[in-house]
Amino acid sequence: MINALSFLPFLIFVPIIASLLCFWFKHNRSVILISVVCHSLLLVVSVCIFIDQANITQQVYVLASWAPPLGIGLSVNSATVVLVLLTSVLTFFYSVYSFIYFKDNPKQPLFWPIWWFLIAGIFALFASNDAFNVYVALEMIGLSAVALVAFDGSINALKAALRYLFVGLVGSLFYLMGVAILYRTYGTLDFNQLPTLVDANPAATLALLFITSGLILKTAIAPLHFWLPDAHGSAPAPVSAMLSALVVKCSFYLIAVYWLQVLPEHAPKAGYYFLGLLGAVSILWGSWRAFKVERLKHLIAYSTVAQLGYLFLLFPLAVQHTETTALYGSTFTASMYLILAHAFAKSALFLAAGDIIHQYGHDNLSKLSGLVKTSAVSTFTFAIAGASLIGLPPSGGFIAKWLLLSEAIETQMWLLVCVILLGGLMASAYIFKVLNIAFSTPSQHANHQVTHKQSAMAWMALVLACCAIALGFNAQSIMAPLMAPPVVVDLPSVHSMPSVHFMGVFV
Amino acid sequence: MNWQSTLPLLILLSTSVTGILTFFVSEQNKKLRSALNIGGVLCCLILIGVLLNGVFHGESFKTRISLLPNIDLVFHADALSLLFISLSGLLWGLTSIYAVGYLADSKNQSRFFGFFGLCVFATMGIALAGNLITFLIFYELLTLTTFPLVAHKGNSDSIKAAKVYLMYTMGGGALFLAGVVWLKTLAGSLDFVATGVLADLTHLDPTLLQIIFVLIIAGLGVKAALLPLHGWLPVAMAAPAPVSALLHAVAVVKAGAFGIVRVVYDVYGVEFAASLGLTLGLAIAASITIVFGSVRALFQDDIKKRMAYSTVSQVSYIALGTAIAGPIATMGGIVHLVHQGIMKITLFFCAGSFAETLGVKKVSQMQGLGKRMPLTMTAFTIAGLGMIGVPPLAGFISKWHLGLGAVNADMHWVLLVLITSSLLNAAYFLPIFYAAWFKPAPDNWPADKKTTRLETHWMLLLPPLITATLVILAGLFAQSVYSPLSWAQLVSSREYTFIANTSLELAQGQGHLLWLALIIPLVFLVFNFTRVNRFVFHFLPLAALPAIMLALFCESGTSSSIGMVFLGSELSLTHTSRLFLLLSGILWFACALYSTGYIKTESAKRYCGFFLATMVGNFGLVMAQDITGFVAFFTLMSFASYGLITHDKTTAAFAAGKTYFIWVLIGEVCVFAGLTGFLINQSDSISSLPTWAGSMLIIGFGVKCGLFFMHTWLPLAHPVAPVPASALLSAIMVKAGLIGMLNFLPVGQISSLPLAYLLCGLGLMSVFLSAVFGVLQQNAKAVLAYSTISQMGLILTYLGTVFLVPFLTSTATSIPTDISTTLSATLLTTVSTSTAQAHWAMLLPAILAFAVHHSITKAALFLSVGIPIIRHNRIYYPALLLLCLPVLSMAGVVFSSGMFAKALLKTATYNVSWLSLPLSLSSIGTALLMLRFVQLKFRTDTDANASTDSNTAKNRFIAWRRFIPFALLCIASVLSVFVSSTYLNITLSDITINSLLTNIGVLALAIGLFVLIQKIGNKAVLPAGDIIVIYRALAKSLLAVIQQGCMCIGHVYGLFFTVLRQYFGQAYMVIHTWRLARVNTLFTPGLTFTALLVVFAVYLLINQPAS
Amino acid sequence: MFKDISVNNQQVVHRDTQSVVIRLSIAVLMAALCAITIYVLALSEPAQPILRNLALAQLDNTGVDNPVTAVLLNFRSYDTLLEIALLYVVVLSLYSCLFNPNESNLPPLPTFESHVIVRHFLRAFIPLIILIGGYLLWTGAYEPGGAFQAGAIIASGFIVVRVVGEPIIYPPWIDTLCIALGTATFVAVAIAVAFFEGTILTYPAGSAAGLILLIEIAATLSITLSLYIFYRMLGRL
Amino acid sequence: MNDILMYSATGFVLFFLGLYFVAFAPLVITRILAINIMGVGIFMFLVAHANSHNGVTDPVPHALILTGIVVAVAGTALALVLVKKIQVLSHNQNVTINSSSDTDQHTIQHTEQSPNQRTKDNLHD
Repeated sequence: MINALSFLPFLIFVPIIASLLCFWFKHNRSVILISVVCHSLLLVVSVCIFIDQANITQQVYVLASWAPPLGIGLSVNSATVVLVLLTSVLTFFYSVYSFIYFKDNPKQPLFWPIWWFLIAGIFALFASNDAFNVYVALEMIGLSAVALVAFDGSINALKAALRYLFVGLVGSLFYLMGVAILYRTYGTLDFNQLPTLVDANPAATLALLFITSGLILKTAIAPLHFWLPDAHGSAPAPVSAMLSALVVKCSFYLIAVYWLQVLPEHAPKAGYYFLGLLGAVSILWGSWRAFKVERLKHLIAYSTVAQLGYLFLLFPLAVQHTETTALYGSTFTASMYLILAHAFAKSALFLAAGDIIHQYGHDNLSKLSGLVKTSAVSTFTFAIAGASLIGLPPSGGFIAKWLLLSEAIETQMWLLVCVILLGGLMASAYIFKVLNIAFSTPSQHANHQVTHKQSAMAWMALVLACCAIALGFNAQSIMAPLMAPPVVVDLPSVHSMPSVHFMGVFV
Repeated sequence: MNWQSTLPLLILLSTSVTGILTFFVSEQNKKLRSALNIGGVLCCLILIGVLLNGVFHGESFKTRISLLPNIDLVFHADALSLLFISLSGLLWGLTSIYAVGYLADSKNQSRFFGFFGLCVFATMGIALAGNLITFLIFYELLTLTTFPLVAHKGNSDSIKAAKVYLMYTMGGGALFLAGVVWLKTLAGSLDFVATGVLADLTHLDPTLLQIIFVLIIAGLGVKAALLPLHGWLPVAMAAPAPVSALLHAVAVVKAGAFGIVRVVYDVYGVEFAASLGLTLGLAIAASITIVFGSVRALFQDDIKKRMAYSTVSQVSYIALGTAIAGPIATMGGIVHLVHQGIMKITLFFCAGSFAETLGVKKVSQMQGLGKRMPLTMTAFTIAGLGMIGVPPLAGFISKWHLGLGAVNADMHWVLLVLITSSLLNAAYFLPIFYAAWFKPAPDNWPADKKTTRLETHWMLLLPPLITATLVILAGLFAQSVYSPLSWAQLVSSREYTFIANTSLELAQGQGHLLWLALIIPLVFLVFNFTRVNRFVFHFLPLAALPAIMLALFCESGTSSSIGMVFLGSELSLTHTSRLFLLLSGILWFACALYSTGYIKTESAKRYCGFFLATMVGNFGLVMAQDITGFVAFFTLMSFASYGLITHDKTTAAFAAGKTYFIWVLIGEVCVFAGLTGFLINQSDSISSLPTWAGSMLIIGFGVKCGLFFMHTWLPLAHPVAPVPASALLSAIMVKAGLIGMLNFLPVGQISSLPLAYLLCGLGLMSVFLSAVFGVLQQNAKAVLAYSTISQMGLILTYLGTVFLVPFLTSTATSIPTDISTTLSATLLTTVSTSTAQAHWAMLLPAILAFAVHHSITKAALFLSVGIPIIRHNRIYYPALLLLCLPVLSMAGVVFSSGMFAKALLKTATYNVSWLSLPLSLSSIGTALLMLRFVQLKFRTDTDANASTDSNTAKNRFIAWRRFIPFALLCIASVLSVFVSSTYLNITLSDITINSLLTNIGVLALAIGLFVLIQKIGNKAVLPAGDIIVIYRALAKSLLAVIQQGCMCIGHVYGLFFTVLRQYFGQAYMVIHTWRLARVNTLFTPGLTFTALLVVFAVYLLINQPAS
Repeated sequence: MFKDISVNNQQVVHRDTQSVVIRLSIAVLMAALCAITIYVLALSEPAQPILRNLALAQLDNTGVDNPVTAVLLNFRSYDTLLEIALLYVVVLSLYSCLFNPNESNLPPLPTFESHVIVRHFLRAFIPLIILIGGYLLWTGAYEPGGAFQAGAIIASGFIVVRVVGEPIIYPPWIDTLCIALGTATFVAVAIAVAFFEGTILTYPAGSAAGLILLIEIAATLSITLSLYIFYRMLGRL
Repeated sequence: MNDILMYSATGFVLFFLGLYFVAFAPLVITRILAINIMGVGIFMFLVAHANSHNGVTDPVPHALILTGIVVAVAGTALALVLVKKIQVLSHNQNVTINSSSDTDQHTIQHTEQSPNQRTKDNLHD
């Protein structure tokens, strides 16, 4: 079995190369060619990593062959393997969608380089094993996301982008301050070494506080979520889908890494419960705002805030459950599954919304009545994806909610049980509010001229929604590796590996 | 995956594939879409058929698909799931046919049928679910698929309905999910096991299980429309008719009930649930819902809203059945699952087609619907009657078993709930039938624009008819192997690990001939509705011939019992029933002949219909030996004779008909209650009939016999009915009450003072008072009616004496007793006290003789009314002579059968000293009545003579048809006692001189009194029916009181909600706006009816049988 | 906090709605947090300089004498690569934000005649600046310096010319080429090296210095151009 | 030893000062400057630590700071571009507004190429 570890840097360098090529060869056909090649490469790599994950998760790919504390290592754990696969699959869908979405947009040549760079940033973040490197990756994602949000040039989009930029920068600076404190107190930045060196030192808790507050700002949890609806709302459809489904998850993944893997001893127990509380508040507040808001994309954005709240319930459950917090076990599987289900469902919703806006020219809910007649496919997508969000049985969302619920019940946390159920109910409230509007006959003939053609975009969104439902069935295969704790084997530093020639593998 | 495991999947696949494919069918081509749907339905039904006989032959079907580490999707076909799956499969087929017809021209049908198929897919999934988790998944799927159906029309109120529906079902779903997950974490795998999974998991603490049970039942309760969670059902009526038909009859509501059944039996195990005290709570909740649903239905004017509320109450029967932890009650509950489905779907079909064809949406607009859409209305009526629980239909079977089960489980209050809800059902269904059938149709209905012969599109007509016949079949052939009842038996027996076997006895010998007496009139009845009805009218008398032949040639004791019909009905010719059969055969023959001459041809068809139906009821009544058979024929006869009474369609006829109908219903319910009480006690093997059951029987049959306080309908009905009908009414149908008492009262077995006093008291009062009232009447037939009341009073007084026997001195004169009062084994255990037996042995023949005498003479008298005896008419003299015969015989003049019958009665009750005086007084009274009758007869004939042209040829021909039966009966009236005495082998005591003298003295006294009354009394005019006036006043006041009550309840409601609204404000509280229930002008008899029976219910409660 | 960004009288302003009380309370809160952090840090003593010793020990086989450059371009070269790529992307996003479909028909920028002394002074001054930039680039290997500093200085030279009003005209393809040049060379070197050494970014023994210099030059070029474009684009709106 | 502490303390003070002004500065431009100040605060803290080992400076923090500076530059550039663009767009709008009768400063119409979204209220939420 070839050692997939050597494929790891592919994840990062292939998108950067693609970005450069797209910048240099501007016109359409070449961009399509580059994108297709790169996407297929990424898919192959991530599948190999997923298959071979048993021994990959033990090793670190040392860049520039300097041992980790000094150099930077790339490594993948059981969670990131799934996330990497998810990212490559989803980005493939988004790129295909973007081809159609930006077909007649003059700014298209400028879109692709930034888009590819954003993908590179995401992979860099998932693969990196070094605290400061994570900061750079965060910045990469942040800045390119801002550029994409501001892509369609309207004043609202620009203001939303500016606000998003401020939030991003402040969040990253907080994170940098945390890293600086860590470096000062422990002298190393490597994720594998930090947990071993760390002793009971208040500075570590302080660092954790800074890092967490920075990342919470970037994950848009309840009190600090004000920027997300505007940013995701006014971005073009594929970008908002990417933001909701992946970008926001990256900062959540980081919080999970710091709280569960890197600095578990120093995280005060109250901290876990506080995160849980934040999660619960954001579920309720997000759903309530989603129900109240008028524009379709804002509604979907607020539902992202709500679903992120579900993810944060992982922390109290993890602490309560096994006492030994780690990036595996049934609680973590539940939240990983929720990430998967939410990613597919949310992207389907945003792509469907994109299609609706493409046809109607606006996404103002009050004027969208009778949607089902003009764009039946996107309403159907909306229904299926909504079902997965609410957690109705056949969907992936149901499995995730089921796992979360059984965890909550096992750990006797009745408050969480109520929050989960209430969240599901409120989700159904705003999803069915939209469906009601879709089904109602248009009172007065809305003055917009509606192009009735069922564009390919709607079918793309439908495929994604079906994936969200399909997740409900073969949960077994995805969850098995997550459940089992990784077999801890001493870390052979690659340096000492005999001649693992990167290119040798191909020759 | 071998065959066993793929079949359930195939079934699920067939429905889902049909659904999904229909989505892609383009809107225009209707053919492809309906073909696809029908194809889907057929292949699904075939698969279910294969599954059915697979299970029947003992194969077990189970498929297991792993979903999560230790959670897997399980489908398995046990008896309960088969019951539900066949129900939903069949009704899906019918509803899709109906839907194709209903939505013919509405838009986006592909979407409708797509979701329709998916909804049934979810229901099938629920039915086949093997464990609680699969059930949960399909339960939620059902919500998702039914939402677009409810919101199909897209207008504002269907969107609101969808919203409300969602709010409830989503809330319920969340609770259910919480409960299931919690149970899963506690109890591990939740596969359905026959006697419950949790029973043997001892380590779980009960309080947790109770909380989980409450959660799960709340979740299921939303769909099963238990009380607090039922709000969505009436609102969801905004959906199109096929949706509300399938949803509220089969899919959604049944899923909830089915869920409750599954959870109580297969998850908790019924004994374990009972031990936790859960079933009692569920029973109380279900009962409250039942009563509440019916009360709310009472006040709804919109048809579909009324149906919705009735669904709310009916579904809780199933929950009630499961909650009463007893095998029979379970059987009742489960069989009601099926029965309620077919009945409710018929109601919705009909409601839908009414709305579709005539735009009739409100109950108040349903006048004359019967005429405009007869077939749909009949289906509606059958289903409605079934809902009420009228004996032969499906509803009765399940209510009967529920009642029986409740009594076995000592939950007597459930019996009360059942009765009140059945009455409430009657209260809100009967006004509809009454308005539809008997009120004139408004003229503003669209003319029958369709050229086809049928009243609506055939697709709207066929499904309700099929389901209506299903209702009848499920009721009639309840015991047959393939009926839902036997299947429910299989299920409940599995639950209680005992097998109640009901074998199928086959009739032996030529017992089948007995059925001939019933079948021939039925055949005539069928022909009546075809084009040959003119012949039917002319050959009407032939219908009565088989009965006469049977009575003459079959020897007594032949009996034929068919297990399938009713609950094992049994017809047999006992000694008494043979006599009565002969008597009624002769009378029906005579009256039929008479009516061919009397009834005008254009109204003949309707007359023959009712005439034949009553005849069947009468003959069946005479011969039936088992309770359900007797009650069924008794009901048939009473309802059919209503048609006879109101034949002339005059306002007086309808008024009389209305009173008759109320009294019939009162009698019906009393008989029903009495018989249940009788049966219950009998099952407790204490032969002593509880007094309340006995009095119920007496009152019930008393209504038919015209006992004093219940007699008010008789003097009203007879004058109004056509002559042959009134002759039959007073001659034979009045005797039905007597037959009932003879069959069911334990005459000769026990002696109970209260019963004796009740019977004799009422009898005596009716003897004297009716004589007084009769004399003051203006109408000849009314006088005859009063004389019938007095004679029947006499007979019943003598019957009453049998209960006094132990208190009398007894002389052991042995008279051969071959009276076989043995009822079928289940009914009566004979505990003979020698004295009572002997006394009864003498009294019975006397009573029978007197009954025969009375019916023949009374018939003759009534027929005479139809024959104008006028001077210059050719038949004047012979008619006059013949008329004297019955008059004299009735008055008991010497050598007439009347005198002999009275003599027999006197000898039989020689030891009852105080009886001789009333006997003689009664003969005076009868004589008075006869004189009054003759006087009135001649007065009417003379002034009628001036107007009628009696001497045309046609008239003469008709006169002949009338004259012959009249003549026959007059002669028979004299000879009847002699003939019957040989049959009853009683020796006629010789006529002593002094009896002759007393006779003549009585006559003279009567004539003197009559002259005296003429002088002083001719001014005092008494309206027919005398104390009915009092009853009417009583009813009016009661109505006023109830209306006031409703008003104040309404105010309280309004007040409560306005306060709530101010306090919470509109934004936060989505208040379900309870429209103040508009009390429409209720059907007055309906109200008296309910009032009366509330009193009866209270009496029932106070006087609990000591068991 | 960031709620409403609006523009009045030409100034993009954040119309703050929070009352003074809230602002003061938050300020006090921040001060408290700052005090706590300082106090905590005062308590805990800094860690042993593990990385420093490691870095200094390995310095001689990094091919560069200046430890910072060694760290930047050898030990943590991956960070620097991402960082340069970041700069490249920001320029791109600058293009996308300022994208104006009807670019071609914009009026040409006003060019004004600068004062004669300024013109002559510049003619001598610009080559000097470029020289200093080149020197800085070269000494990066030994003393503090390097691509970023050199790029900044050269760019400032160009900007001064621009400020003075002299239009710098160069063919547009240079723009597209140079912006991406820095990242492209770094990535190319990283991949090429992997062929020989097996893992990415491991410079073969002897050639570390040369490669680092190559990367430095490319980086300087792209940084210079990026900074110049920043200024030019902003000016030209 | 305490001078290193002094430098770290000033670093933190700068950080929080920057944070306050990012939150509450009236002009957006000052906000961008405030972010840079926060960056400087962190770098001050790092530098202070780098020289805390008696004479031999630790190169790693320096490298980190260099990278940090470049990232800060990138961020600031992007922010400035956005602010400038907003200013230009709203200026064009005001011009269009002045031409049309409604001159109220606050009701900012949106420019022609953006779809007919709702006006002011979707700015606040």
